[in-house]
Amino acid sequence: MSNYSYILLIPLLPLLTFLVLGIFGRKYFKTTAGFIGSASLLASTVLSFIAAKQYFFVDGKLNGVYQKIIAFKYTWLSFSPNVSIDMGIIIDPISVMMLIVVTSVSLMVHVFSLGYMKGEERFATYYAFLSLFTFSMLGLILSVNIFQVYIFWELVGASSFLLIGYYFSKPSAVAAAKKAFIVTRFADLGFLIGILILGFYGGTLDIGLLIERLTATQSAEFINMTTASFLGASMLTWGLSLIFIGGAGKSAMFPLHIWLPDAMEGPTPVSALIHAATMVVAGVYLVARLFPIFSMDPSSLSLVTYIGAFSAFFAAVIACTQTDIKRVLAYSTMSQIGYMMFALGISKLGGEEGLGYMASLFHLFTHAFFKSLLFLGAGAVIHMVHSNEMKDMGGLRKLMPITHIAFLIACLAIAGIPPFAGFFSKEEILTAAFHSNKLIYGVALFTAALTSFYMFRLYFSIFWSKESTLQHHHGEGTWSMKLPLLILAACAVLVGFVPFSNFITSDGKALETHIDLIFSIAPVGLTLIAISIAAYLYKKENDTPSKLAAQFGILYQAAFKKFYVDELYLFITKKIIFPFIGQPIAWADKNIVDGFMLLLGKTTAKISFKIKGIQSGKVQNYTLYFFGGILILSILFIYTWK
Amino acid sequence: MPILIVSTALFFIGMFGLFTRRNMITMLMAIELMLNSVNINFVAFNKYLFPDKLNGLFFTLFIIAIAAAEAAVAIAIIINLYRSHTSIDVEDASEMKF
Amino acid sequence: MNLSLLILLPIITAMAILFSNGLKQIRVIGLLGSIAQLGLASWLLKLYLNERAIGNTATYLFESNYPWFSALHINYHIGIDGISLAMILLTSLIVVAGILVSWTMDKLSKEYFFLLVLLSMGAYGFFISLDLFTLFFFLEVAVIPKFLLIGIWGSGNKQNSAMKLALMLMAGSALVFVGLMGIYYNTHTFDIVQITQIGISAGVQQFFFPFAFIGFGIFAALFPFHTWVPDGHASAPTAASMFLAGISMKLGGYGCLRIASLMPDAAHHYAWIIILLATIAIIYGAFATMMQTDLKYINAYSSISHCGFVILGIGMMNKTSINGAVIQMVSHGLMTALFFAAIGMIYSRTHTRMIAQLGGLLKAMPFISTVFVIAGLCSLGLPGFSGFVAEMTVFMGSWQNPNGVYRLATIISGASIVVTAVYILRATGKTIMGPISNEHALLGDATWNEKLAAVLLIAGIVIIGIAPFLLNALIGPGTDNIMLQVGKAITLK
Amino acid sequence: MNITTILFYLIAACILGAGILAVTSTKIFRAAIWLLFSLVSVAALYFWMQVEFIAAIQIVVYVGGIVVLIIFSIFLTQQSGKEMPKPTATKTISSLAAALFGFLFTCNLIKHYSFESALEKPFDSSIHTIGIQMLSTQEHGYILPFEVISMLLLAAMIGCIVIAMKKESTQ
Repeated sequence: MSNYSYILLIPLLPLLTFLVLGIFGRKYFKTTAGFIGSASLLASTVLSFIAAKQYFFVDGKLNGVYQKIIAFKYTWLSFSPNVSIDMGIIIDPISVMMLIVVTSVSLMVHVFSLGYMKGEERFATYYAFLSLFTFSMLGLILSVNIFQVYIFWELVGASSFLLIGYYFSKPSAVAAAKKAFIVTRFADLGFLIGILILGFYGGTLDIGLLIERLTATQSAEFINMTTASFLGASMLTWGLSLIFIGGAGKSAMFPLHIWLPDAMEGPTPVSALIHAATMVVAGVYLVARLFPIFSMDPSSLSLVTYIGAFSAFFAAVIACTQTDIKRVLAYSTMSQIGYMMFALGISKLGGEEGLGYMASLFHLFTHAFFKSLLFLGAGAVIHMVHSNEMKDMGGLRKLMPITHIAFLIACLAIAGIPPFAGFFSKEEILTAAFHSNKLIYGVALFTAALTSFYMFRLYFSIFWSKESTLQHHHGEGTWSMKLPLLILAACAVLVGFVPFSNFITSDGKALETHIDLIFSIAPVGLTLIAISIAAYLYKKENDTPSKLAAQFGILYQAAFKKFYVDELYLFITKKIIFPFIGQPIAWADKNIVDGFMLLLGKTTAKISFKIKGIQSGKVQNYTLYFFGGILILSILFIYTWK
Repeated sequence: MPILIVSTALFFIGMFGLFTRRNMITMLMAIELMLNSVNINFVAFNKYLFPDKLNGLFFTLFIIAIAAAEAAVAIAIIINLYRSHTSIDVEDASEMKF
Repeated sequence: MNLSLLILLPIITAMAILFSNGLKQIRVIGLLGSIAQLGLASWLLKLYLNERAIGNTATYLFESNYPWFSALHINYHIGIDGISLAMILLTSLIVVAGILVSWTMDKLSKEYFFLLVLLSMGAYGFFISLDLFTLFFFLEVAVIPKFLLIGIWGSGNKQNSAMKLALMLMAGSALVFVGLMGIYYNTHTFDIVQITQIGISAGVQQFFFPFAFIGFGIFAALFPFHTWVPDGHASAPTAASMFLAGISMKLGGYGCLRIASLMPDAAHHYAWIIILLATIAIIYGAFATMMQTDLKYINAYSSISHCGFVILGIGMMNKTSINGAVIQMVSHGLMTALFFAAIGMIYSRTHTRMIAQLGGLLKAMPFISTVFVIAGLCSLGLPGFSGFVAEMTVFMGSWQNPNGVYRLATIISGASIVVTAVYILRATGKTIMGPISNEHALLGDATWNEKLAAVLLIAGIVIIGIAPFLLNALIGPGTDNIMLQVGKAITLK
Repeated sequence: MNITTILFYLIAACILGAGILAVTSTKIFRAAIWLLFSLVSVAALYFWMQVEFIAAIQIVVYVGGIVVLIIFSIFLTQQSGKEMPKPTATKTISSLAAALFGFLFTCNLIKHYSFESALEKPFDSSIHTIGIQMLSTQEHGYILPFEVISMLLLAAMIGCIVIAMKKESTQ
């Protein structure tokens, strides 16, 4: 058991860069900020690779099961003797895998934005926020205590707010950043209450202890947690589903997905990092981290499955109609995350049924690479064309050869064509779905077809359709933009062959998986058909797509308008919360509560005026009052004092 | 015993006068009435209850003396008031209002 | 170390201010006095810590006791425990920041600084006094300067809001006085230590507790009596609103805590009202803030919502929640002081506090905008700042309360973190981000004194945010002592 | 129903009748005359009670002095002719009610305490005894009040002169 304390360095390096660039960025590191950021990231990537090698190959396995090693633990804030928030680092298959994913993708984004963000005057702050984000994401992965997860969860939300709102002078960017933070914040509320429930009933906040206590069916905590119920569902279901809502908010699942498309306002490398590989995946990671507890409670698992499946299907449908390439990619991310969620949802703990768990994490692993590649490619295209809309792009394959090839590889990977990474992970998910739940399998299949359709629709309309009308174009950007594309393209191809199943499984034991080709004919066949339809529609400039769209009529319009979900949210906030709750309360405060105080003041003034009337200066009144007084006193004394 | 009733009646007549009269002089008269009723009481008590001592009588004597002094001072004030207010109606002299 | 030094020093500074002339001299003396006070407070902290280190477990340390009016058993009994020390540190930090922020106050500067120091002296006295009468005395000393500060140097309809503030605070102290009399009548002593030993009978407690608690509640912006907060803060000058929100609300919170520990039975008996009012304050304050257009009103209403947490923590009557209440007092003090300082800086440059007219200040004044964002994020409850630590402790504490309805109250006050997020982002989005209007573009950034004040407060917030176990260790024994009485009460009932 | 009681009732009727008329008559001069008549009947009551000295004093001081003074002041303020304004209805009713209530209340009290008159002791109210007791210094002596009352009368006299005279000089 070699000492793993050097892992503490991995999150601390980005934090260090954040502090350095944040405080001194503007003055000293005006231009060199990029190199510092990328250098520190490079160091932490190397460290994480070393840690992965050491953990997976050297001493992670103990009689066949991967151990959870707590490298470092320190009580940060103790509420009561056994319930306390303590900061620590946990090394186990999922966290190491995520370490690799986050650090490498973040490195690629850092290198890419060297070229992409060259001209920006707040260059240093951009890198500061980027390293803050990486730090909080790494912290989230390595956390030992649920509250520690919550802490880094909030930090991730805040840094994504800062990054999305980077072009702060654009009001739309500010609104998008606000919306992102508020929606995720709303989900975090569910997460917080989930933690409180688990913490209170489980008696501790430490994840390891919680899993240990809540999975042993005869443990005291488990029994009183399942018996105590509120509005029908047991406390366990409440806790877990609330935590899932927290995760769903961050991973933009169905009800809370509205912030993801708007988050495209931020710079493209940011969306590549945040909305492709890291932040949106945090929800999946959270469910995976607490999976043993989730598996004890079938109802919350079914919630996960159905929300995942529905958002996968829902996003795929909308993606087919979007014209802004970044919005298309955003919805495709949402759909892929939906895949991962329902893969987790349908899986059980233990050997064979744990396939879903392994498949979803494998998909997470591969998806991170090719989705960030797609985003970076889109970034390069936008950098060239200076607009997001598909219409004014086309025929760029000659102008941007490398981006074109990389983009093609990524599209093939995401569509799930055999040699590429996407195929392997999607196959695993489809097999797992096939074994456990036929309905989900059908939906998954159809969404897979839709995915390949909209991906290739995007590909053809960018690189093929009409000849590019661009007069001046300044090449494909420096090597700093091309290099990450190439590396990621390579990963998108190779990563599929990584024997994922014998590293990460639901119970730590290696799992033998085999790709049976017969089973995979159906999905691959469907994807090929979808690709050919897309090619037919979009390869050459023709009006069939608009004709086709007209046929669908209202369905097309609805999908284009994102099924009016945004408008629904806006309606709720603008029409209901502000005028019907905010206004009356503000009014009530000014008039009723304040009014009451002023009323007090006024009444005292009025009373004092009345009393003044008595001093009317008329002698006779005084004598009358005088006599009245005598009379009362005498009656009083005589009758009471007898 | 009936004397007390007479004196109380006189007292309350004087008081009634004091309340209703708007003219200061008539108020003065009312006060005189009240003082007289008090004197009657003193004399009656002294005569019927404590004949051996003469306290009651002395009291009455002193009251009469004081009443005289008081009437004199009151009239001086009234005259002065009359000069400044040209009317001795009690309503007008209400500068001491709020 | 004699604690009266803590009161003597401000008096000396105040006198020195009176005898000096010219703004430069006055503000230098004021600054030196407050820095000396900060030094004294931190030295006191060092002494306190190694006193505790050598195992002196007396509840109150550095006690000194002089008979004041022996006939009425009133004696000048002072001493500190963990909680009051935390409050003293908070006050000294805010005082230094306040004096730094009002560096260019040229209108009647002598009186201005004199009143600021007097206010701080009242607060120091309040926190160290262990005799209810001295506590009340210093409470009164703190009220008068507030009225004058707002009335003379304020803005907007300052006379009206100063009057309202003074009257309501006076009503508060009157109620407190009735409560104290009740206690005195039953225990024939004003000394807190003796009162806890003698203990007050349950019936009397239940009668006098509402008076004292509501009295202090008015200071701590308890729900129905909070209306002085928005007007008072909005029309107060920057330093005064920093003191008002940072210190005077803490007097209320600290007072409520003392009263709850003196009359634990009644605290239990009335716990449900306290919690109900606190939850309303939290949610009501949050929603009301959402609708405000003036920066200072936003911060004032958000202080109501945050002080609601303090009272919620006290109402829940268990160790974690009272711990949370104290941390929330400290963190809210620092946070609102920082927020008001930032607003003051913006106001002194753009001369408008309406968020509609402000925009894109990040370009013109990066430092002030970052301070503004930090203050916003802290009040939002972002981890790494003190707001998070405080709110989470209060939530954990209030969740442990077995009563189901209280759990609902925790959920509702939990929902406030979302509403807080909405109004903070709305404010920051409008003022800091967005396109900058041309006349704001050429405004200058913070001067050295404003930078120092902001850095001081941010340091406080970040230290508590990153290393809460320090503050926890400091106030731990204090809350244990309170829990002792509360525990006794539960068994008693 | 011997002669003294009849006489007593007669005197009482005169006192009360004159009192009421003095208080309610509209012309001020007539009111003064009724007051005179009422004071005289009070003196008669004293005579009936055989306290001649007091009766004499009453006539001399009250009737001779105070009423004359009042009439004198009426003339000074040329009031006699004018009709005095009728008091407002509310005031009369309320003060009438107050007076009646007071009267009934006190009568109730009187009935309550039965005053048994100790007739057996001789009642010697001759001037001789009054004179001796007025100036004696032993027990029951009234020398001190006598001196004080003289001081008071002196002060009253000076006061009146000052008030009345000051006006003259400034006019």
